[in-house]
Amino acid sequence: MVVLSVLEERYESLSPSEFFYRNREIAGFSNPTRALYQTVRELVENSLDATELHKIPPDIKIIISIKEPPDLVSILVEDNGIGIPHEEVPFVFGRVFYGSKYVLRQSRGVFGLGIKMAVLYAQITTGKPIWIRTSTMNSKIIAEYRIKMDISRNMPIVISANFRKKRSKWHGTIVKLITKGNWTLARRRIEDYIRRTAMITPYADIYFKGPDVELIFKRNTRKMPTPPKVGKPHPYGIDLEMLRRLIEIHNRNITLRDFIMKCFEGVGEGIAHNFLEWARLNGDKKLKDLSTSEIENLLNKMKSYRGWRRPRALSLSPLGEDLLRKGIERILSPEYVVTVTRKTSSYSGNPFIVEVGLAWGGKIPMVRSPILYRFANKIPLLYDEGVDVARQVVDKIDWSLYRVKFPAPLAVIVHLCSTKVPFKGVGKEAIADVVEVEKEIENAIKEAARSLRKYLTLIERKRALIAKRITISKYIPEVARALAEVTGTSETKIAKKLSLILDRIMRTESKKRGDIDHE
Amino acid sequence: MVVLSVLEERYESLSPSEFFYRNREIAGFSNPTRALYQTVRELVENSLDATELHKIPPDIKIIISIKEPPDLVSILVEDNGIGIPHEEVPFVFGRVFYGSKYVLRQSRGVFGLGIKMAVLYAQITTGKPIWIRTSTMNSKIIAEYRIKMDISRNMPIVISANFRKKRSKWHGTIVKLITKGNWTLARRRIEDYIRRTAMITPYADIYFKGPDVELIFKRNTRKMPTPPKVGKPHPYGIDLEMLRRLIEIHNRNITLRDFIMKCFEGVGEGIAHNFLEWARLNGDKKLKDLSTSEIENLLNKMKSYRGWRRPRALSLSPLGEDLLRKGIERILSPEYVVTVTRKTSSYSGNPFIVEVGLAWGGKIPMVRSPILYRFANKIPLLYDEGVDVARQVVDKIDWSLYRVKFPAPLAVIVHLCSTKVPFKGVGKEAIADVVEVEKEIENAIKEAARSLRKYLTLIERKRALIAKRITISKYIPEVARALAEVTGTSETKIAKKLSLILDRIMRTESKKRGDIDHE
Amino acid sequence: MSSKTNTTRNDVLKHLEEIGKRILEDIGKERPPKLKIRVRSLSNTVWCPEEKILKLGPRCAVREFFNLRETRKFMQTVLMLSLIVRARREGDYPTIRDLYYMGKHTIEYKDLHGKLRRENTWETQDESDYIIQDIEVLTNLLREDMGIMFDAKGRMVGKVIIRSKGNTIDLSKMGVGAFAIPPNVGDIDIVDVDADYVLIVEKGAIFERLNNEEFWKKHNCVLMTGKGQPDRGTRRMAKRISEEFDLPVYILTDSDPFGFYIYSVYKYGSISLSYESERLAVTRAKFLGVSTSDIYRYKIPRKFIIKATDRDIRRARELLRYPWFQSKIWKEELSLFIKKREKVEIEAFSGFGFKYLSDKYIPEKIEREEFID
Amino acid sequence: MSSKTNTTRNDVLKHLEEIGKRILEDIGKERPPKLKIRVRSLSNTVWCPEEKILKLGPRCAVREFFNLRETRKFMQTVLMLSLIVRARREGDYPTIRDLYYMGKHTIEYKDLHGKLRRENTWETQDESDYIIQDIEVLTNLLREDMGIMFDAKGRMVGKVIIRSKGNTIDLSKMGVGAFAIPPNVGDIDIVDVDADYVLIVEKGAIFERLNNEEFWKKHNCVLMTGKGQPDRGTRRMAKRISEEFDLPVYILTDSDPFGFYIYSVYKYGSISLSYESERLAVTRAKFLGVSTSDIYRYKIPRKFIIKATDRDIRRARELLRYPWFQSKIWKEELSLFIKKREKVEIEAFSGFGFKYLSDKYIPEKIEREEFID
Repeated sequence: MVVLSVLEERYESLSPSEFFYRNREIAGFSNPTRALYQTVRELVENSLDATELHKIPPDIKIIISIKEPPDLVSILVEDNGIGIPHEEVPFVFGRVFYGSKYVLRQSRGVFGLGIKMAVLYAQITTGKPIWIRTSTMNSKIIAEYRIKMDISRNMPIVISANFRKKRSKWHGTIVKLITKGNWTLARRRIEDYIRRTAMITPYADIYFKGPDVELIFKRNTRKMPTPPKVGKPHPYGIDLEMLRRLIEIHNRNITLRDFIMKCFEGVGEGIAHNFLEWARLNGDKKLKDLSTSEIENLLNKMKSYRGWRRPRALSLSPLGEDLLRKGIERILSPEYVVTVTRKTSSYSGNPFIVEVGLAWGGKIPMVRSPILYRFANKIPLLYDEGVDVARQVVDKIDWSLYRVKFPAPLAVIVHLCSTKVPFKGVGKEAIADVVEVEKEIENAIKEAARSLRKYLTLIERKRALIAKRITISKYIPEVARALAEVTGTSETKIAKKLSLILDRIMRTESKKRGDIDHE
Repeated sequence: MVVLSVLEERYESLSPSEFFYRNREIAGFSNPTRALYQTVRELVENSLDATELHKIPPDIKIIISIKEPPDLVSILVEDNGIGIPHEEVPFVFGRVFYGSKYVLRQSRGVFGLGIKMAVLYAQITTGKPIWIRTSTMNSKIIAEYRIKMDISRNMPIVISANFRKKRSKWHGTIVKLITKGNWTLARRRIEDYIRRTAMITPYADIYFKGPDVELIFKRNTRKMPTPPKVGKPHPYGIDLEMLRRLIEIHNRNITLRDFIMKCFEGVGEGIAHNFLEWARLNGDKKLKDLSTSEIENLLNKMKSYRGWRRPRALSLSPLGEDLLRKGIERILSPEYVVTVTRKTSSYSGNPFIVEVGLAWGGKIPMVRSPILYRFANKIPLLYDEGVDVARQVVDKIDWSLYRVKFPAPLAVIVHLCSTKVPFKGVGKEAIADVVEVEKEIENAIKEAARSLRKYLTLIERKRALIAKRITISKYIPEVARALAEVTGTSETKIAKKLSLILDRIMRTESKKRGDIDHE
Repeated sequence: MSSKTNTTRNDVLKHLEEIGKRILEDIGKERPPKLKIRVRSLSNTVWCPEEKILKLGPRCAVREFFNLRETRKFMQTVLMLSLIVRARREGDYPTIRDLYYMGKHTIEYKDLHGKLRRENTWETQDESDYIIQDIEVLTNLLREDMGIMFDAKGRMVGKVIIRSKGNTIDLSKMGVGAFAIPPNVGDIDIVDVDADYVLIVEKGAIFERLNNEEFWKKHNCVLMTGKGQPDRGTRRMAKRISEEFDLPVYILTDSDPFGFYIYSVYKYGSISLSYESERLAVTRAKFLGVSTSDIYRYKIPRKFIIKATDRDIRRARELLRYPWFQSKIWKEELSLFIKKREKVEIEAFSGFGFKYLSDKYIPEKIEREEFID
Repeated sequence: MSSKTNTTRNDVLKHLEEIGKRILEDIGKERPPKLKIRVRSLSNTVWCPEEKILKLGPRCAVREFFNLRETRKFMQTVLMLSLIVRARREGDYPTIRDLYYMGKHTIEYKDLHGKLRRENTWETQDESDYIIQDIEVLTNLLREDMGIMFDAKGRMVGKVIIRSKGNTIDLSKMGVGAFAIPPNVGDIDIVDVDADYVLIVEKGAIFERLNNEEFWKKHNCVLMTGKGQPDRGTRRMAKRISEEFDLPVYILTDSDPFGFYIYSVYKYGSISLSYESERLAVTRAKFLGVSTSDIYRYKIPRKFIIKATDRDIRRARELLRYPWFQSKIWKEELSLFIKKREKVEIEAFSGFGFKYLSDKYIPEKIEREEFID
C-alpha cells in the first residue's frame, strides 16, 4: 500500500481501476447523491443498449428501495435484452476498460467505465458485491453471479456463481446493487432522467418504482429505429497514430490503393483514383514499403483532400421524425409538434445527425425562454444546460421571426447522434460548441420553426377575422345612439343598417383570407 | 485494430493510454489551442515539483517557438531540479499511470497523467518523439532520450538513448517537444499562467520567451516554503477498500491497538485507548482474527468517533504569509498587502490549509468586483472562475463592512493547499463547494479584510480632518462678506476672527483623533 | 375684429348637426360611413410664408368605421359630436373634463373565447381631448366657440379698457393685482388701449415683480403673462390687442429652445394646434430676448449659465428644421446655441442687481430694436 | 385686521440687521457663531387644538458654522440674509429665483490633493428656497413681508370692493374675466364684501365654468380658485375676506386624499409651511365636498369611479395620523376611502348632466349643511 511509503520519489505504476478509485469524481461519483443518480443512469443505459441495438422493444424495470441505515439504497434494474455470455460477466462488471462498446458506432455507453464505477462505488461504501442474473437469447442456462473488484489489480473477484437450466424463453439481464446514496436529494434528478429517457424511447415500456414514487410509461409505438452498424473510419477523422495502426494490422503486402479502398468509409475505386492523382502518390506502392515520412505525408494529404464523400449514417441510429414526435407527445402532451431529422453531417470525420422537435401549447407551461430537452445518442442531458451549444443556439435564435412572443408555451427538443459526441467533459452533460454541430442544430431548429410559424400564422389569421367582427360590432350601438341624438333619426334603424354593412364586408374578407390559407 | 471489427458484441480490454488517447479532452487536450496551453502547464509544473519539493530555489526557463508549418510549435522547458533517474525516464514519459506522485502529500501533479498526455498529443499530431535531457544530483552522467509511446500497449518506445559523463555540477531536466498548437490563440492564456505562477513562487527565477514576447521574473526572496512530507491517512479519510488494504499489507499478527497507532495520522497511545473503549472494541485482538463484518464495524466506528486529532499539516506546503506577500508584491505592486495563512483544517479526512492575500491600490485597477487570483497547491487556476467556491465566497462577502466601496482597487488571492484538492473536474480549474473549504476561505478573507479595514480607516480618518479644515475655510470669506454687508463691519476683521476660531478648534480635534489612531 | 366670436350659438349648432346628417346619408345608402379629417401631425403642418403662420396642410385621413384601426376613433368622434350638440342645445359651458365624463360609458361584449369583457368609450382624458381637436378640425370651429371651457392661466395689466357682460373694466386700476384672462376672450370687447407696446413675459413671478414695480406705467405698455406655454385665451387676447390697436408685441422668455418655442407659439401657432393659428397667431410678435447671443453680449457670468441638456440640443435641432425658424438671425442664434450648449434664465440678470432687467435690459433692447422679428 | 401687513419696510430691515449683529457679537468674543432655528420637519409640526391650526413646535436646531454638517448651510443663511437686506434697502421686489441668482457665487478652493476645485454657494434653487424658509422662521417674517415675489395663481370674482395703490376695484365687474390675486395680498385693503359665503374650487376650469354661468351672482357668494395646491396669496385673501367680513368659506375639491389635503392646507396650514399658519390659515373653512361618502350618497356610476392608487392609500393613512383629521367624521370618511379604495373627480357629476354641479350639488350641500367643519 503506497500511502505508507516514506521513500522520496518512489516510481510506480497504477492500475486503471486504482486511478478511478482515487479520482471517482471524474466519472460523476463525487458524493452519495450524485453517485446514486449516476448508478441508475449507467444501469438503465446498459439495459437500453442491450435491447435497442438488437431491435428488441425494451421492457425496463427500475426498483429503488431504502435499506437500513437509510443512507444505503438498493437499486435493481431489469431488462429483456440480449443478455451477457456468462463467461464474460465477471469482466464486464469487474474490470475497468473492459467491454463491448469500443467500436465505431452509436451507443449510449462508450467509455466502458460507468458500470464499473457503480460497482466500485458500491463496494467502497457498503462493501457489498453486485448481484447479476443474465441469460443470452440462445443460451439454455441462466447465470447468477455475485462479484466484487480487486481494485489494485483491476480484476474481478467472483464471490459466487450459479448456473441453472432455463425453463422459460427469458433473456435479458437483472442487476442489483446496494450503494450509499441520498434518495431524498437525488429523487428529483432520477425522476427527471427517467421521464426524459421515456421521451426519447417511445417504443420502450418503462416501469419505475422508488420508495415514495411510481412512474409507468407504456410504449405508444412498436416501431424501432434501425440499430447502428459498426463503421469504418473516415479519412478526415484519423490521426497519425490511427493511420500507423491501420497500416500495421493489415496485410502489409497490399497496395496503397487497396488499403485506402478497404479501410476507409466511402472510398470507392473512382475516389481512390482521384485522390492518389491529386496527392501525387503511387497507388501501387506496397504498404510495407512506406517510410515514416511517407506515412506522415499520406496523412496530411488525406486530411487536406476535399474530394472524399461525407461520412454515412450507417453507424448512427437517429430516432427519426415519427418516433421523435411519438416520444414528445407521450411526455409533453402538446397542442402541436413538429420534428425534423437532418441528413448526416460530420465534424473532424465523425458522422453525426441532428434531430429537433418543437412542441407548442397543450400542457407546456408559459415560459420566458424555450424549455430545452437535450439528448445525445438517446441519453438525456440534465446538467450544465447553460454551457451546452444547443442552449446557445436556442437563445441566439430570434423567435419573433417565427411569430413566437415570449412568454410562450414552447419546448425545444434537440437530439444529437454521433459515433463521437463532442461532450464538454466526462460528465457527458453538455455538448461542446463545435461549429458544424452548432450549424446543424441551428438549421434543424430553424427548419422546424418555419413549420411552427405556418401553424401559428394559420391560427392567428382565423382569430384575427373573428376578432375584427367582435371589435366593430360592439361599437355599433354607441355609434347609432350618438347619430340618433344628433340627427333625430331612429337608433334601431341606424344600428340595423350598420350591421348589414358589416356582414357584407366580413363575407368579402373571409373569402380573401381563405385564399391565403391555401398558399 | 478494433475499429474494423464487424463482429457484434465482441468483448475486449483497453489499455489506459488507449482510453486517454480516445478521450483526450478529459485531460484538457481537446484542441490545438488548449493542448498547447496544457502542455506548457504540465511541463512547468513538473519542473516546479522537481525543485521546490527539494528546497532548490527554482530556475525555470520556458522557450516556445513556431516551426514550419506554423501550426507546429516547439516547447522547451528547463529546470534545475533533482532530475530523473535515467532508468526511469522511458516510463515516466511514456507510460500512463506511472510516476512518483502517488503518495499522500501536496504536489502539483497528482494524476500522473499530464505529461504523458502532452507526449501522446504531440505524437499523434506531429509523429515526433519527445526529447529529454536529465541528470540527478548525485549522478555522474547526463542522459538524453528520445521517446515515443506504444499507445495500445501503454509502453514507452525508446527511439534513442545517450549517456555522457557529466563535467559540470548541473542537475535538472530539460524537456523539448514539438506539438500541434495555435500560438496566437493560446498566447494570452500562457502568459497569464506564467505571470500567476510567478506570483505564487516569489523564490523562483522564471524566464519565458515566446515568438513575440519575453517575460523575466527575478526572485525577490530566497526563502522557500518547507517541502511537504509523506503522510499517513486520517481515520476520517478512509473507506472500506482502504481499510481492507491497510489490514492486508500489515503484519496480520499485530493487534488492533498497534494497527491503529501505527497506520493512522496522529493516533497515540491515549487516543487509541480512548477510541477502543468508546467503540467497545478489543484492542488486543489480532488483525488476522477480524471478520469481514468486524472490519465494517471498525470502519463505521472510526468514522463516527469524534475524538481523533485534526490532520496535521506535515504533508502540506503552504507558502506562508511572508512569501505570499512577496509574491503578490512582485506581480501586482499594490499600495497595501495583507496575507493570512490559516491553521490546518480538514474535509473527509484530507488536511488542507487556506492562504489568502488582499492587495489594495497601487497598480491595481479600479474594479466593480474584486479581481480574484486562485491557486491550488501552487497551481494557478485560470478557467471556470465563475463556478469556483472562492469566487462565490468573494461575491458573498459584504465588502462595505470592511469600508470597501466598489469600484475599488482590490485584488483577492486565494491559495488552497491539500493532499487532495476538491476539484470540480479533471480540468483542475475550479474548486468544488466543500463546506469546510468554503468556511475556511471565508474566515481567511474576513480575517485579512479586518486588517484591510484598519488600514483604510486610518487613511480615511487622516483625510477627514484635513477635509474638514478645507471645507470650513473656503466659506470664511463668503460669511465675512455677508455679515459685513448686513452689519457694516470690516470684512477682513470678521474673516480673521473666524480663522482664529477655526485654528483653535482644529487643534483640539486633532488631539482627540490621535488617540483613536492608537487604539 | 376678425378673431372675435362671430358665430352665434345657433350657427354652431346647425353646423354640428350637418355633420351628423352627412354620415347618416352614407349609412342610408349602405355605404361604409367615413369622416375626412385633416391630419394634425407635424408632417401636415405647413408654414405659410405669406401669412407668416403655421397652418394645417391639405392632407386628410379618412376615418372609416369598418376599418379595424379606425373603428374606435370613429365611434369616439360621433359620441363627442353628440355631447357637444347636447351642451349647445342646453346652453351649457362644459370643460373638456366634463365632456370626458359625460361621454364615458362602459361597453360590454364577449371576446374571442366567449368571455364577458368591458371596454370604456374612452379611458383617459387624453383620448377624449384628442377627439375634441379632431372635431375642431372637422368643423373648423374653435372649442371656445363651441362653449367649451378650460383652465386659463393668463394675467394682464395696463392702460386697457374692456367691456364684457355689460361691465367696463379699466385694467390700469387693478392695484397690486391684475386682470385674469378667461378662456372665452371672444366674449370681451376691447374698448380702448393707451400703450406703446405689449410686453409678454414667460414667467408669472416676473410678471408679479414688474407689476409691483409698475413697469407698465413707467414704460407705457400692456403687461401680460401666459405662464410658460400660453393658453389659448392669453394668445387670443394678445392677438386682439395687437391687431385691433395696431401695437407691436414683445416677448421675453428664458434663453433656451423652450423659450424660443414659446415665442414661436405666440407668433405662429403651435404644431399640435396649427389648425387654429389663423385665429390665435400674434403676427406682430417680436422676440425681445433672452437670445443666446445676449448671453455673450451682456457678458452673463459663467456661474449663471446652465449647461444645455441633450434634450435641449435635440429641441434646438428640431427648431432649426421648422420653416418659421429659417430667418438668417434665428439660424445664427440656434446654431450658436447648439455650438455653445449654454442657456440662461431671465432671472440671471439679477446677478447684475435687482433692477437691471426693468431699468436697463428691457428698455434698452426695445430702444435699440435689438429684437428678432 | 390682524393678518394685514403691519410691518413697515423699515421695521423689516431693522429686524434683519439685528440678526446679523447678534452673530457678529459671538465672533467678536471668539465664540463659534451659531443660529438657533426652529426645525421645520413633520416631527416638529404641532397641532394646536385651541387655535385649530398647525404650528411649528418649540424644537430648535443649532446651526453652527464650525460643524462640518452645518457649515455650508450657515454660510448660505448669512448670504441670503445679506441679499434680502440689500433688496429692502434698495426697495426691490425680487422673486425667489432672483435671490437664487443674486446669491450664486463660485467659491474656489484647493482640495485634499491640492487640486483646484469650484463650488457654488448654492447649486439649485431648492437649496436657496430652503434657506428662505429658514429665514422666515428665524425672523418670524413672511416672505411677502420681506418683499419677495413669486408666481401667483389665484383668481377671484364676486361682490367684493377692494382698494390698492389708490385704485378701487369692484370684483363683480370683471365680465367673463376675473381678478388675479397677487402674492402680496397685504398691500390690498378690502373695502366691502356683499356675499353670504366664499366658495373656493380646487380646479381652474371649474372656476371658469361657474364664472361663465355667473354662479356667484345667482348664489350671492365670492368665487375663488387656487388652482390645485393654493399659493400663499390665495390663502391669505381667503383668510382676510373670511375674517374681516365674518363669512364662512366652503371648499370644493376632487374626492381623493389630495383634495382632502388641499382643504386642510386652506384651513390649517401646510406641514412644510406650518410656521406661517397663523397668518394664512382660514379657520372658518369647511369642506363642502366631494367626500368619499358623497360617492355613494349621490350614487356616482361605477365607470366614473377611479380605483385609488397605492399612493392614494398611503396618503390617506398619513392623513389619518394627522391631529387635524381626528374628528369623528373625517376618521369615518378616510376609513371609508381606505376600505373602498375609490375616488372621483368633481367633473364626475357631469355624468348626471352638465348643470348638476351648480344647480343641485353645491346649493343642496350648503343648504343641508352637509359639509365637514
